[in-house]
Amino acid sequence: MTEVTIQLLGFIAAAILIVVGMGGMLFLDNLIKKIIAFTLLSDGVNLLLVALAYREGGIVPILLPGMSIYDFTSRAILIFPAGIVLTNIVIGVSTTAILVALVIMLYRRYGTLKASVILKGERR
Amino acid sequence: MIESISNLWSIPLLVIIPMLTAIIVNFLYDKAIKPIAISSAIIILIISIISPYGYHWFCGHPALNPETLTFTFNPNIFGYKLSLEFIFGPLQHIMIFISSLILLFCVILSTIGLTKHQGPYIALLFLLFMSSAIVIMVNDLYHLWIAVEIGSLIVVGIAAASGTSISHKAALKYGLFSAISGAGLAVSLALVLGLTGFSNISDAIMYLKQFGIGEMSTVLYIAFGFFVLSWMYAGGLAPIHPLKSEVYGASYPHGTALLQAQSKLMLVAIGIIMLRLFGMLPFVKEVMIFLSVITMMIGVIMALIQIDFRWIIAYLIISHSGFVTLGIGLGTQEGLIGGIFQAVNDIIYMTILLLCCEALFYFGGKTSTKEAYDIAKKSPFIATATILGAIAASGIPPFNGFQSEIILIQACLKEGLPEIAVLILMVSVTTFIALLRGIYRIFLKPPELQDQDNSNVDLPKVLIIGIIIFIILSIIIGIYPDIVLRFIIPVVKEVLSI
Amino acid sequence: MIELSSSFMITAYVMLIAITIGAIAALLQKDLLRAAFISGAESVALAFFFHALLAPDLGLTQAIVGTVLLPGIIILGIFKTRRTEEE
Amino acid sequence: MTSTETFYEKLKKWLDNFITGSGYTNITTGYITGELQFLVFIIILSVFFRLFSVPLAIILLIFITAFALYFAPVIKDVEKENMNDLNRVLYWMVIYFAIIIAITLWGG
Repeated sequence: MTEVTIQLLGFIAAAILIVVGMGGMLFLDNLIKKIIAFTLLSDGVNLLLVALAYREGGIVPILLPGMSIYDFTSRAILIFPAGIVLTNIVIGVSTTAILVALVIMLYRRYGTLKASVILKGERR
Repeated sequence: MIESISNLWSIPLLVIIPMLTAIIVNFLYDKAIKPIAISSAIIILIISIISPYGYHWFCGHPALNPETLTFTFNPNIFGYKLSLEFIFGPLQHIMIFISSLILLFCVILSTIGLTKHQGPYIALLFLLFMSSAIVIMVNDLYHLWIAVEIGSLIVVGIAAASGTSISHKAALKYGLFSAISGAGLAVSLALVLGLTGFSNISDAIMYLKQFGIGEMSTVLYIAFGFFVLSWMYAGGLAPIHPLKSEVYGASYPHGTALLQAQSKLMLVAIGIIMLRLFGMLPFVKEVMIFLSVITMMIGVIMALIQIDFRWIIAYLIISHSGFVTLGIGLGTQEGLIGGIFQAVNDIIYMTILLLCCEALFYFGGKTSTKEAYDIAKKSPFIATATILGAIAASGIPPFNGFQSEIILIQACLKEGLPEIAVLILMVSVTTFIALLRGIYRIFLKPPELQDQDNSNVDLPKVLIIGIIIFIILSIIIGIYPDIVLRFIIPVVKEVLSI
Repeated sequence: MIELSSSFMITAYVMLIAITIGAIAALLQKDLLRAAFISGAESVALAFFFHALLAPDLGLTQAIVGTVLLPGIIILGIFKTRRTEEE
Repeated sequence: MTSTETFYEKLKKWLDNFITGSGYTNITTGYITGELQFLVFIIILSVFFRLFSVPLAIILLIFITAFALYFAPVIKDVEKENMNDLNRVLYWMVIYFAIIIAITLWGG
């Protein structure tokens, strides 16, 4: 039995979010629902990266005055995934905006939000 | 190559100039767009030609000490191994040169062809070039992921810019999948980062070589799986090629020229990274070869049964990206040289065909084999150019397609896989058949009704100049392949020596 | 110090449950507007989780983006299209 | 019925399969070429089994040829699988993820 840490809980939550989001993107029919599932999916990936950076007994990577730099580098959590997560949040917002715009344009033409009607295959 | 701490000046310029141009052009009025866009495209072309080779670093992380295999937490900045890095080497030189050449013609053609929403469209073209330049220069997983994500968003934008309902649908499908594959690439980035602790690819490979994989090979396989997913998606490999072929067919032909250049660059860059990171795992190369063989054949068979010239070319692009991935998947020296050389050649001859397809838009905009006919009488030049492009695409000497395909066939025979060599020949021949069907219907078939208007159509001069330049490039590379191969061979040797 | 980490642990447990319920509930709603709001609430739980994982800067960003911006964009889309899901 | 007549009937049925539907008119040549290409492709792919064992490869080759000829025209199914329908692509994606999960569970 492994010890339950915050990191493990983070991985579990990330797995749940990724599975639920992926399942929603693959199996739901409504386009807006697909987009909501996409936000859940990107949340899950963010959480996976943040949980990866965590270390037990670590500190927030902010160099406060009076802190020894050796102490800081040996205890601070990884700063690199934070950069990735910030980028991912921003890219997620822009992807959502583009997808919603396309859905609105297609709704005006077809009058429905069902992916099985709008995105049906057709012979050219 | 001498490693120095000073950064190269040209790498940030290659990224920032397209970005700035995109921002400026987006807000400008009609008159000012053309000079600014064209001049900055010319500046990018000049930079890509004259730039020296070197590195650009962004930030540092603790270095791995090879003797003690421990991390050294040294606060001194020079003790850090700089991790996020871009490389401008011979491979980047040739690839960025060709894609910036295509960018220049694309920008000029879109200022002529588009009447409204010119600014945002040209901004998207510049951003697409930027993403492809980043993805070929990158040597760390973070920027690779950013470039793939931004690239797929821009592809969505360019596909939607065409304005028909087919293009909107294609863009929406591609956007939905960009979400899945981008998340997958981020997960695989996280797994590699968690396994090795390095985001720099060279460092991660050094770590894997030194420590071995041991128990963790499952994690590496999952990372490989997600990597392959984003590779398939970005390059349009089977079985999810319908997304990419639809995007190629639905956007404007000159936009497709840049799109296919970008996706070939993505295939080469991600493929080489996959080969370096996961090449020592068993079954990795086999998976890559299998995917590329399926892509080659399915693409060319689907191209045979299309009725629209644009869609024929779209599926042929899919099929020919199978050649590129086949060369990379073989993993030998000849295979890698053939694959990368094929990517360069592919970009060139597909651009000829796509520019000819763009010319059809000036003759009434009909590219379907059912509707368009007898264009050869109106413009013999375009007909000749299309036939030359078809010959180049099907690998007939003295054009460039021949040179790379013969290298690929030799590589397959050396590996003991003569069946794949046969398949390459089959795909080349079928490419010619598929193109010839379209060419005969559109250019040579006599009109059914006699009430055709024989009014002259003025093609833009730039289009003709572009077609001539790319045909000349094709012939020159076909006769003297060494002018491209001398860029590629040192890179391949360096990749295989690590 | 020990109390702080154990309080983070309790936060993480609660937020794990909240995230799970929120994610599933958002996808099961027939009313799209309500689904967007629930996904915003799930983002708040995620922001707290980021805080417990020692990334407060990301928690702040996620709280702003996930509760205001993303549901805002989706709600805009819902107002331009339709509110309920077809059967 | 002599064997020549049955062969003739088979051929006629095969051609009829092309002529009905969208395969008629100006893309019939494309369909027939694609059909033959695909058959050759399947046969060449099955040759790869020789890497494991040569006699089994010969048996497999014969079986695959017989099956491909029996189910002809295959090109219709290939076209259906390559439809730009979203659910088709999603189906392949689900299969892909199933493979990844299988590797995870198997290796772990």
